[in-house]
Amino acid sequence: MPLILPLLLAVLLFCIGVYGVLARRNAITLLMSFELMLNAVNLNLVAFDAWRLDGLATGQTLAVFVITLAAAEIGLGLAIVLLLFRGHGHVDADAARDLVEQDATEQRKGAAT
Amino acid sequence: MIATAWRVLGVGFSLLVVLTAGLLAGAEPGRSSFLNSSIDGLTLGFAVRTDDLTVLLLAVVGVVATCVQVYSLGYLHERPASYHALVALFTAAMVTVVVADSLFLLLIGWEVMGACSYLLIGHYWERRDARSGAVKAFLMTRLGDVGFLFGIFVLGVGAGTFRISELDPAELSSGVLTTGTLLLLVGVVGKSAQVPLQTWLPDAMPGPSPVSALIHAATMVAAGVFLIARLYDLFAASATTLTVLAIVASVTMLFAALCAMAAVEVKRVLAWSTVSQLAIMFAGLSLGTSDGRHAALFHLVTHAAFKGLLFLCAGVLLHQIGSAAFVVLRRYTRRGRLRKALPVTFATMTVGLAALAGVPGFAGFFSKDTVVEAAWHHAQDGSGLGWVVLVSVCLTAALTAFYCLRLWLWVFFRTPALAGGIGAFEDDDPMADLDEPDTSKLRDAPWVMLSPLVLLAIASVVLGYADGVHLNWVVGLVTTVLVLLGALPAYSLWSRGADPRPVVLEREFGVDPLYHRLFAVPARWLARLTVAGDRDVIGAYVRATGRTGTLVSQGFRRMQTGNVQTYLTAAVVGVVAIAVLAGVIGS
Amino acid sequence: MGESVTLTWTDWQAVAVPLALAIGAVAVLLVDAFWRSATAQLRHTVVTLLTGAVILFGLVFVWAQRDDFKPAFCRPAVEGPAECSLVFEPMTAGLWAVLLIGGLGVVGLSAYRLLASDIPVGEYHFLLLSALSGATVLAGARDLATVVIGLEVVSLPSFAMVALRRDRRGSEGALKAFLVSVLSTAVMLFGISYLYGVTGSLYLTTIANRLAGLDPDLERVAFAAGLFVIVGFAFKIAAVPFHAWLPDTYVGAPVEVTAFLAVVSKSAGVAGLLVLVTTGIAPNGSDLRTVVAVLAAVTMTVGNLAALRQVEAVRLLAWSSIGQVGFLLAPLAVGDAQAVVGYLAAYVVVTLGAFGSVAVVQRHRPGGLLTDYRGMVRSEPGLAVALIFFLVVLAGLPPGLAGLFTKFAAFQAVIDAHLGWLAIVMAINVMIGLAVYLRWVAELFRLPADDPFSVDIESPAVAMISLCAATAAVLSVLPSTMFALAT
Amino acid sequence: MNAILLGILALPLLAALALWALPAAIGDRLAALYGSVVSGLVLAGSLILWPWNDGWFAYTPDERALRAATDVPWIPALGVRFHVAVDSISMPLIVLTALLVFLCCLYSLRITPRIGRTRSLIALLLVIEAGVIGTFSAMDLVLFFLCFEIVLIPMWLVIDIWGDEHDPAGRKRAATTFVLMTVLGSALMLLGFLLVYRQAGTFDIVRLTNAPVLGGHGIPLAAAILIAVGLAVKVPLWPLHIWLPDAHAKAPTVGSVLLAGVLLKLGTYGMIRILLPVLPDATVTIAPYLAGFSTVAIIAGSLACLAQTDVKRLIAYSSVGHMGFIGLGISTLSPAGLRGALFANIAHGIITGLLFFLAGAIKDRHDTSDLRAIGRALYARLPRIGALLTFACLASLGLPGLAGFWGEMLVLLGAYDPSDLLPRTTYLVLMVIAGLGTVLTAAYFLRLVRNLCQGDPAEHPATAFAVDLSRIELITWAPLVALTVLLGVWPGLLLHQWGNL
Repeated sequence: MPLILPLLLAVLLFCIGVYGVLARRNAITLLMSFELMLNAVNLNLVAFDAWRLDGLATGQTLAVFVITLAAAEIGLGLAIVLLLFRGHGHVDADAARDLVEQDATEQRKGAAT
Repeated sequence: MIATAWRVLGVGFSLLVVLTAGLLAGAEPGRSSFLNSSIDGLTLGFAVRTDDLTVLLLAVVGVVATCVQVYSLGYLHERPASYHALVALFTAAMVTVVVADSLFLLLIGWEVMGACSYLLIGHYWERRDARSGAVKAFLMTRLGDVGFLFGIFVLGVGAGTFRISELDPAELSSGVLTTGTLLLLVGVVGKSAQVPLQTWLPDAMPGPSPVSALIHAATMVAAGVFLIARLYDLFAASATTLTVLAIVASVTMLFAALCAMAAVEVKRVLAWSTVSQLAIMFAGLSLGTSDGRHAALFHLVTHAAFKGLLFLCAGVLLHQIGSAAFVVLRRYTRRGRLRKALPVTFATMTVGLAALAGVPGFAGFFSKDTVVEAAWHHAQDGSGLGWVVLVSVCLTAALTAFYCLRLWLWVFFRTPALAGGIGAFEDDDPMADLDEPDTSKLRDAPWVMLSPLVLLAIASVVLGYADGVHLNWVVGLVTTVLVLLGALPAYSLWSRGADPRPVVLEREFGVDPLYHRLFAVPARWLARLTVAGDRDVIGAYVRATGRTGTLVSQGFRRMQTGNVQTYLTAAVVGVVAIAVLAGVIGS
Repeated sequence: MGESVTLTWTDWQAVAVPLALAIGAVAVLLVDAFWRSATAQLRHTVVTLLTGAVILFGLVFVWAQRDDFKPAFCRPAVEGPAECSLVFEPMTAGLWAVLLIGGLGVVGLSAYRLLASDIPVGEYHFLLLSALSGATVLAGARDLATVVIGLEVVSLPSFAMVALRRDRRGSEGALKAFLVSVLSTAVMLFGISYLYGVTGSLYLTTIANRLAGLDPDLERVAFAAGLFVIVGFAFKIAAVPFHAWLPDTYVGAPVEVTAFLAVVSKSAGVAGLLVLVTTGIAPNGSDLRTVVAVLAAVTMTVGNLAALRQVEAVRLLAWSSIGQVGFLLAPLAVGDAQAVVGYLAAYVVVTLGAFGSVAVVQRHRPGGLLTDYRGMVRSEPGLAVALIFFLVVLAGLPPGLAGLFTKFAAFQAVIDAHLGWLAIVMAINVMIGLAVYLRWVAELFRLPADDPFSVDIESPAVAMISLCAATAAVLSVLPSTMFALAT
Repeated sequence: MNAILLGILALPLLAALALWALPAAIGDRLAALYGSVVSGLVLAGSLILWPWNDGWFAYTPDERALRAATDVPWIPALGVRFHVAVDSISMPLIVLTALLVFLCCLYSLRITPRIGRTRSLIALLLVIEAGVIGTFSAMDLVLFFLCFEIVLIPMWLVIDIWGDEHDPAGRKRAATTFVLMTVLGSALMLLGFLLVYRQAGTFDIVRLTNAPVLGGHGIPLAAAILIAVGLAVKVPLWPLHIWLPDAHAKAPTVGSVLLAGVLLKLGTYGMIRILLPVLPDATVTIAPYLAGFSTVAIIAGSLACLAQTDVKRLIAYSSVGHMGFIGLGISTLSPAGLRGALFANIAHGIITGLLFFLAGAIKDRHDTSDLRAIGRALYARLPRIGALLTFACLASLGLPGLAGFWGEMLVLLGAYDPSDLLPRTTYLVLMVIAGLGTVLTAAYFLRLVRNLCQGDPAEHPATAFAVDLSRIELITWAPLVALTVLLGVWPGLLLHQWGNL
């Protein structure tokens, strides 16, 4: 199989992942999009490994690492999303805006009271 | 208490100057230098010298200063401490100029005089005209002094020394000599109020009269004459400078005499006459001969006596009457009171005016004749310059006689034709609607003021014979005729009660407004422009920087929407942007 | 097929510190979990002491070995020198020292009565030590796999710490940091995959060697891949334009955690980037360095400008820390490790101090506005003087010579690398930065204040802030100590 | 000897720290007394240190002129040494600094800003003193830069806290503009230093002077421009002067005195100490531009003064003009011009110090420095202060016989005969323009005297609290007046110092 095909697929996957991250609001969907991106990376790594006939199988090794890493990230991500849901009652990433700086005048009012 | 101390100090100092002159008279010329420091081979420091010129000027300064100090005891009642101190400082500055052998020491005296004259002219700082006159005096002389300073640079650097006694015209290239002396001449013109820097002197009249006497007789304006006499070798070696000097002097003497003819205030007439008389001295100096120098110095001395006298007399008028304007004086004169109430003043002033006009027998006659004679000799040697000087001095002699007689008659004598009227000055009578002045209390000044008058009056006669009488009868005759020619119209106009004053003369040729429009107004505009430029251009950049910072900062705060997906989008866009940028850098 | 990698005593020595931190982390967790009988104060104190001891051990270890060169997990390379996964060398020692000092400072700021009471102590310290462990690994890493692992081990605990309070603000802050970080990791990994593809290795030295002799067609790919890796780190250290998460997260997290983020997490990112730039993907003269320089210029300018009008203390510090990162990136862009480590050292100490002071005030005035600090120079002179000193060090003006000389070193590095334009941008930013900090200093000096801040400051806080101030003062008088960290 | 120098560097700093350690409750008077004693000691030390007749070390063999040298490594990693020493270029400025700080402390015994907090004010003055003396004695570029910056924050605080109490926003803005512009300038200057380091491999001024960075273009030129711009902000040279009028006008009296009397000299001193000897060729390249800007500063400063309505602003703007003269003198690169610049540094410090003291006194008595609000006829209301003001104005406008003259005269002489490497015609033109500038200077000072001191007293009756010259004012101003006269009649006193220049 020519190298270009898995690479193209990986790029496609990565771009879908990026699109998902930017376009979807649901935090869970976002996490899934990240999964897509990381898997694109894995695909790349394995493809390059195979292409290079790497004696150390570095690519595959790193791919395994990335899978583990993704698991850890998703685990933590889900925990945070749960926390968000508990606090806000929803899991919309773009609706969590408590921390945005209040308008200066409001703050001054707040300071006065 | 303090005032008394300063009075004593002032008089004492002037007497000391006289005493020094007396002690130095006939002594061997000497020089010494002190407080030197060397810069790049040039010695910067102080040096003094004593020689005949020094002694002569010291004597003149001392005597006039003593007269002024004594006179002021009676004349001045406001703020005497600062006044006497400043007059003493003024005298000291002139003494510094006179004894200086270092150009810098001379410059110190030269400019300190300017500062003192500024402060003394502004002695009555409550008065608007005194304030502006003082400022004008300082600024115009300062303008000249800048040229003077540059002249010092040119000569000093050219000759490698700032010692006057070491400046040798033979060692200087003609370019340096001409540039240097011309630049010095700028300072002289400013200080001695010659054309074109003449306007400050008449405007300096609001100062106390004794100060005017001091300025006009011995210090300040005389310093210019002294300077050229001191550096006469240098000036004489530069034909260009002499030509310029002669032209300046000729123009000035006629210009000032014409202005004096139309002035309606005693002190202003006298001020213009000073300008004119100084020009006569400069004319003598411009001949470039030792005769000319001698004549100029002779005239300087006699002029010191009679001009000092005249100003002190004017001071008496001011002191006793409160004004020296013709129109005010006429209020007294038309009753015939003035002459009778102020006999000593009248007499001494008559002497002074006679000397000024060059009436034969008085000092001014002899000294002016010496100048004419020197010019005549020079002209006969085939010098065009001599002719110019000769003609202009002769013309000036006639004009001088005119305005002297005009002053004398209008101030002191009733005009039969007017039958007791005020006459031609009514138009600008500030007290026209007042009652007649009470003339009964009018009397002559106290003797502390009158004694200097008497002394100077004597000097105004005697000094003419001090140099030994060697009268050239032809010249004497010619000038006498000229004096008569000048005097006759004055008499006839007076006797008819008329005083035609051409507008152009009355406005003094419009020089003052012209200067105002040429220099003061643009300076004010430029000043506003600079301030506006600082505020609206340079400052605007600074403010705009600050405001931009604030705006950008606010912008960044706005961009902080709180929406994490905006952040992510921005980041991805950032990646792309950096990739593009890197592509640009890479290619 | 290369020879098998065997562990030697040197390997153990090189990883001793990360290992100790990791073991310590577990120990702390265990102590907290199974020793429920003790009072909260005792437990907290023991945990703090334990954590501190572990970090101190690391510091002593680093100090003892500071001049050594200890490569670990090496194998002979096909070409060139041996390939190692983790190297302890003077630069590593300097970075570790900075990281550990930062960690120790955060532990100090989290002592009993200082740490918010709703934060579980054991987990907090466990996470802290884990992150430190990851940070040290990252600073010593010499292959990309280790870099990735190290980075993740730093990052994931940090997010957990942000959310540890389990409130709305914490979760939101954590979410933002998390999402941006994951995206950055993905981008970085994507870059790494290509880097691996074109060079066939993950070892930084080998990559550097092979990049030099690369097929021109692949050079563009390698460049793009390197760019992606750097961008991944740019997210981590919040370089503009990947910075937007930072202010929100800083404000959302408890102040101690914010201090941790600003000190340890950020230093770790800088350390990783430094390792990457100096030893691997961006050799001298590489266009990637120019990219980093551009990032530096943009970061410091935006950070300082945005900080200019902030009215909240933490947010101001957040933005200013972005500006500081810009200054850090400048010597980093020219590969001057000494200047970077020195800068980092001063930055860590005074940032700790500043956050410590802010924590004290914030505990009593939750509003966190700059106006809360009004008149403090009279009402709380000690704290005010310390805070002023920290701010002045951050601004880089006397008497904060530590900051001045680190900025100086940064300038020197940039000038030596002929990056005149960057130097000019830095000069302008020195001015903007000063404007930022002076606003705060002015508040401290303003008298009279209506309601001056005056409280009984907790003694651990006093100790910590004094320690930071003293350290900063020592660094100011003897700036060479900072630069001796990495020679 | 070097112990004394280190002493006068350390003493004010330590004393300031000690003063802050004292409780805030100690009386204002006590704090001022403390400050007077400390600064008096510094003054005494600096007088002991004064080397006679040794000249500038750049022009003397074997560095004989360098005295009280301390040279120890400080930051080897950066090539920075702690190298301080004095020669006769720096010594008069150090003494001037010590004197002015001493007088300011003495003045504060009785007269302090209305805001109070004298303890902190005194401490800040001492810090400023240490920084300035450090700058004048630093023989290492980095140390110079460092001391240059030490002054900034204290001065910023002095303006920001004790400035004009009627205009809090204005004083804040003035202080910030001052500090930000100076910081930007000094950062640029630092870049120049680093370029020098890159070329020469050392920051040591002595070594750099003996082995200068040659070449008039490329990197040395860039370094010279950066250094010149950095210093020009401080001088301040037109058009970088914009911070100055506000800062001076809003600062409290002692702040203005130090700002004008001492801080501005840091810039010109730096030019003489660093620019000329270290980058000689590049300096020749930029000198005509420097001269041009200086001349513009003379004219622009004077013209701006003509239109000012605030006495403190006017005096501040006059500094722009005077510092322009100094810049012109430096840019002539001739012995006369340089000495003129050095002399004018001192003279301007003394005279403008006096002027700001007077302006402060007038402002305190009228609660405003606006000429229109103060009214005229000061001679009638406050005759002694009016007379002193007139004296100071005359001195400042360069009246021969007073200190202000010699510096400007030598500067013009230098411009008449500049270094052979420079275009003489350009300098002649500049000399003439600068000469006209002296007339403008006279014009605005006379305008000030006319609008402030003179006038009809009936229109401007005395205010009830107007007290003429108080004793403390007399004591603090008398040394300045005396020095003005002394240096005016005996310029050799200072000129001798620079014997071999």
